[in-house]
Amino acid sequence: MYFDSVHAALAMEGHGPFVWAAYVITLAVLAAMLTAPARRARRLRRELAGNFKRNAGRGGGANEVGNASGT
Amino acid sequence: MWSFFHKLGSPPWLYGIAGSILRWLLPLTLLALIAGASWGLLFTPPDFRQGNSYRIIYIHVPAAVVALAGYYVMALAGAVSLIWKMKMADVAMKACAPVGAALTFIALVTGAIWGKPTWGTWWVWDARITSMLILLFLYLGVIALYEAYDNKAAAAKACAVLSLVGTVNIPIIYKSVDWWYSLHQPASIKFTGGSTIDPSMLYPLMLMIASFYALFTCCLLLNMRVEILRREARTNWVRKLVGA
Amino acid sequence: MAFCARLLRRQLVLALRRPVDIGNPLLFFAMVVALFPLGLGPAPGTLATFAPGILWIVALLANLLTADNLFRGDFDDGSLEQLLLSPQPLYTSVLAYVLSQWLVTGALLALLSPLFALMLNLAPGAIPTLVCSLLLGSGVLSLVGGIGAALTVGLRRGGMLVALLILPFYMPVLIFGSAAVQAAVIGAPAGAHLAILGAMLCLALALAPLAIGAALRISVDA
Amino acid sequence: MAFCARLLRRQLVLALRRPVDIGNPLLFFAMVVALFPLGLGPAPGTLATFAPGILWIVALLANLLTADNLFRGDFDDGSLEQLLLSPQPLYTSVLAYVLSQWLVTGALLALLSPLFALMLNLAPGAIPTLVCSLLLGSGVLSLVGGIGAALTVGLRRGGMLVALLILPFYMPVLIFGSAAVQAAVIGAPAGAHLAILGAMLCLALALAPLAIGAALRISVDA
Amino acid sequence: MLEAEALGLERGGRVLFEGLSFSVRRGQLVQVEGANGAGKTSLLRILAGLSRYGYAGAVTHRAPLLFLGHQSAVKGLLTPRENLAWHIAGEGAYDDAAIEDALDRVGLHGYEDVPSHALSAGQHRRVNLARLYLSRAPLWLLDEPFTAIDRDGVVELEALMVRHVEAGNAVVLTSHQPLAVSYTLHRLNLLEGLCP
Amino acid sequence: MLEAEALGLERGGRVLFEGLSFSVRRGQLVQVEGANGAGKTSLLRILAGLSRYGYAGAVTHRAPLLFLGHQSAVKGLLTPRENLAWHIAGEGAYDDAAIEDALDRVGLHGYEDVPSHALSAGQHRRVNLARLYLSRAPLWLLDEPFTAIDRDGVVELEALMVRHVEAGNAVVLTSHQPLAVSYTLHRLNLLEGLCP
Ligand code: HEM
Ligand SMILES: Nc1ncnc2c1ncn2[C@@H]1O[C@H](COP(=O)(O)OP(=O)(O)OP(=O)(O)O)[C@@H](O)[C@H]1O
Ligand SMILES: Nc1ncnc2c1ncn2[C@@H]1O[C@H](COP(=O)(O)OP(=O)(O)OP(=O)(O)O)[C@@H](O)[C@H]1O
Ligand SMILES: [Mg+2]
Ligand SMILES: [Mg+2]
Repeated sequence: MYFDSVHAALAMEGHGPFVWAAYVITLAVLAAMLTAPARRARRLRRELAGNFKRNAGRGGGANEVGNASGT
Repeated sequence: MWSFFHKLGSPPWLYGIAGSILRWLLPLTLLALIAGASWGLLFTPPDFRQGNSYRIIYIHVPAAVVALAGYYVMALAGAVSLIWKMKMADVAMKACAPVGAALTFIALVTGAIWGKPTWGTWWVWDARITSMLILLFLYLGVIALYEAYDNKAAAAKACAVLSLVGTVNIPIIYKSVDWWYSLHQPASIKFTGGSTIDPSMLYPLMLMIASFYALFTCCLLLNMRVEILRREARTNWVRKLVGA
Repeated sequence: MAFCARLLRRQLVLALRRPVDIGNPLLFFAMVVALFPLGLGPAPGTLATFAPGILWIVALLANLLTADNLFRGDFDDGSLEQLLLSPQPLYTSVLAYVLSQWLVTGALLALLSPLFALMLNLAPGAIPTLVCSLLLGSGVLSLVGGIGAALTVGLRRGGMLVALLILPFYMPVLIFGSAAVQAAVIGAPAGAHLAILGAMLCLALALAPLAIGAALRISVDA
Repeated sequence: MAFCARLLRRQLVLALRRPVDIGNPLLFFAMVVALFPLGLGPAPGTLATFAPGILWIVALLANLLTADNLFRGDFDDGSLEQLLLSPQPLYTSVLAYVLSQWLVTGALLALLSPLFALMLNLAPGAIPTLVCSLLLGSGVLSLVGGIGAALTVGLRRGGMLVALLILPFYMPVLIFGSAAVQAAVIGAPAGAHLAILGAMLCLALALAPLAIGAALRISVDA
Repeated sequence: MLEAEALGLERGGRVLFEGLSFSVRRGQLVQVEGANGAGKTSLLRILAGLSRYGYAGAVTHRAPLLFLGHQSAVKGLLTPRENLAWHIAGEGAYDDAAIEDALDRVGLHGYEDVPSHALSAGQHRRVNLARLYLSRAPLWLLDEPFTAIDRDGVVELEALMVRHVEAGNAVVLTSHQPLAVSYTLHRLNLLEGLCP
Repeated sequence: MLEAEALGLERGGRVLFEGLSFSVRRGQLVQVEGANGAGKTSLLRILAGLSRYGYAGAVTHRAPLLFLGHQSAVKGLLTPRENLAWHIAGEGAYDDAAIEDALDRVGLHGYEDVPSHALSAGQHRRVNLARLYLSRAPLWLLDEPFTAIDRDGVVELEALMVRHVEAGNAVVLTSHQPLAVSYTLHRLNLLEGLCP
């Protein structure tokens, strides 16, 4: 470990705010990037499951598919 | 080889294989990212000229490098989609754009943050920076175009055309911007580091670059899996998968 | 070829029957050029230094203003699908479209630019270079703009999206174009810059019509 | 009044229908702003000098890109004649049209302009004046542009004269607008310029809707 | 409800009609007749008050009117529901349930919230025709309302018009298809005037 | 002249047709049937090769075709003569007298040199229909050709189509009006396929 204390690591001789801000922003963007597909997949699966159920209930007319717009 | 190419065009196969790759690649990537970031943040000595602010390099450079490479991946997928009419290439291309845009954004923001302590200003019209900004525009253009089309099959083809045109132009853009910079202004601002970088800084940087590449792959596969599900919504295998 | 000439004539007739469309970019050009001295204070020295950049930027913006309209009308009234169905080679048809648009915007502006150059105190010796660079460069702009127009013509809201798509591609042209004039102003040879612009034009001439054609086929399906 | 609010909402919904379209104007401004360093050179001093003029030109451009579309769509699909037939007061309806266009171009640009001002190294002290002048001035631009749009919407040809008449009205706005910012940059009071812009806006608010309404009635009959 | 006095119109050097006087009364269903280019649309636009210059004679309105022209006045970016809401806002009304009901009646159930540009040609027109179920204007001026409408749709529309005139209102329409209604149809010939 | 194999299309979550196979042969006059929104226009655009993405199946063309859609492809700023000259230039032909003749036949004599935006709705469509007299394409795909055309015009058009198929060519058209032709009419139902 280069720094002596947590405090020193946070301050980084005055450059702390910049460095940590850069890392935090990056972390936020990466997190959003990684979780976005999962969120979309969950929504899509719910819609599809609902649709299939409804169609099965109607006797397999299979006329409708979720208008999952995919964004 | 041919059969592999054929399999690559098969949505269920691709969906499955992407899943099994992700199962080990994703944890590994996250681990490498954490290791690299803490190594760079806490265990390396400061730069003798820039002090501690240089630690931004461990995210700035990997993000910039992978963002650039990402454009070529996208264009390659676009070419495959147009030439071999492979639907899964459409999917890959569509999945690239948001990831590339996010990485470009990271490179720009971390660069701007880094600029304040080192150059005393958030923004300069430097060649590198300007061309990175243009790259962001290119990515956003692809995303905007895809969203604007209703017929998503056509949207993917349109984006493929756009990204192919982009590949012809990216070298031109870089060349011209480099040239514009050297023409107009003596280089009062220079990137430090480069080849003179000390090994104690180089190793964590290499680790971070590698993990950003892996991260790009992970995000790509994740996005592709969702897109495949969406496109194949009417097929039996998706029905089975969703459990209906 | 005969078809191509006919298409070109039709486009020019259409443009001439609606002179506003031709006049607007020119007026815009004149106004913006007039604005710079007002904004800067009319010190002839400063103006002359920046004249190449100003003239080029304004030419580019004027092009941007008209890019979206290239195929819009023909798409809306169904002429475009008829063109796609006709047995004529799309490559040359597309070229005729772009050529007609270039004639009424880029070429016209290039020919009028000496006038505006004088307004900005550009060194008279640089004027031939200015006209040349604008002629070559606006050709590239029109071709690239055509790609953007073709990609977005099927969408209901073109306008700004076209600008977004094509502006990154406009930037290299701007850089080399203004650099050429800049070089001519300080008396350096501008041949190299013009050669690069010419090379870009050749590349665009070869590839852009292909991209435009592909994009049009996709767009009628949007 | 309720009708007017509904019209305003409809226009805004139309403008913002696709999620990307919200981001488009912002991106567009960023890209056009980026053109200027590329053309004029990246030296911070130069850019700062030109910043007021540049930002004002971008505002004008955004207005020009959208002005022609103000009534075009509604004319082409018959919505405009329905509006004229409805028992609602035309003055307020027209005002709602213009207001909606102003909100998505002029006002948006004005609010975003500080960001771009920083990128162009404009003196931070001049930023409030910049925002004010853009807010006031782009209102005038939208109103005057509306007159032009209304006069030309029904014309299939021969609109040249109209464009010639309307475009010059943009000129004083540009002059006073950029002069206000210029004054603020050198620390002089910009109040007088802003007051003139405000007076122009009041005049335009009072008269332009009348002119637009009359022009629309004539255009439907063209 | 509407009186026309000595209307005359000349377009492009051709006299389309001259000295055309007639009045439309409550309970009348009037079909304007004429070949392509006879001047039916021009007449309807004069009657609606949209054309104000360049014709002879005078039109007096005695009642609010609803005019549906060749153009559908349907915005592609808006959904049918939004389009209708906007249309009736012009008459100062707003009622969500009524809109839903009108869309159902013209067969657009399930399409209420699709952007209108994704509708077929006939569905597009139907959005416009849904206004007939919502409007409170006693006088309807309809320019080729049956364009692009399928057979069932035409039957429904004719029934709707008959109900409207039976309720003491009036309809003036143009159509190249013969109307199949069990109601006295007045024919308006541009050259000969109104014949009962 | 045209073969369609297992065509399938889904729009906005609705299946419009599925597994639709048929072939159009010389001498056939085919009317595509279906209510508003059934998918007739979509099918014709696929047959014409204009829609290329997002449908299942395959279409094989054996002959050049002429497609006239909902949109008239007539430029308001050009005169009918100029419009036609441009249209047939696409087929590589050019013949002034033939254009004049075609315009006469569709009843536009005297309107040859008027800007097209000054034409009535029906005249506008007629400019487009004049192409039928000029085209040398054996296969016609016509999407609601009778829109806005008056009764005499419809009769003429029907006769023209019959002449065309009798000469060994083929016509595929959509129309909500029943055709009054003395020729075997094949009906193409989107759900059931081609029935003779
Ligand atoms: C918004 C501002 C910035 C942007 C968009 C930006 C962009 C880039 C890009 C595109 C690369 C190139 C990666 C490659 O070509 O392999 C890069 C590398 C680099 N940047 Fe930045 N940068 C910015 C600000 C800064 C600042 C302020 C510094 C430090 C003072 C900096 C230091 C570096 C270093 C040291 C490298 C690696 C150099 C090399 O490998 O050649 N950057 N940056
Ligand atoms: N761009 C689109 N996006 C989504 N759905 C669409 C699109 N275009 C058409 N549709 C849908 O496809 C269906 C068929 O449309 P099509 O235009 O083929 O009908 P049609 O049979 O020609 O009807 P009409 O008789 O009204 O002309 C309609 O239900 C419509 O809602
Ligand atoms: N703007 C115009 N300028 C000159 N002439 C016009 C204009 N608009 C229409 N005309 C002419 O007026 C005549 C009547 O047009 P109108 O649209 O009223 O006919 P219509 O009876 O509605 O025909 P259709 O059945 O085809 O709709 C036409 O001959 C047309 O050429
Ligand atoms: Mg008519
Ligand atoms: Mg149809």
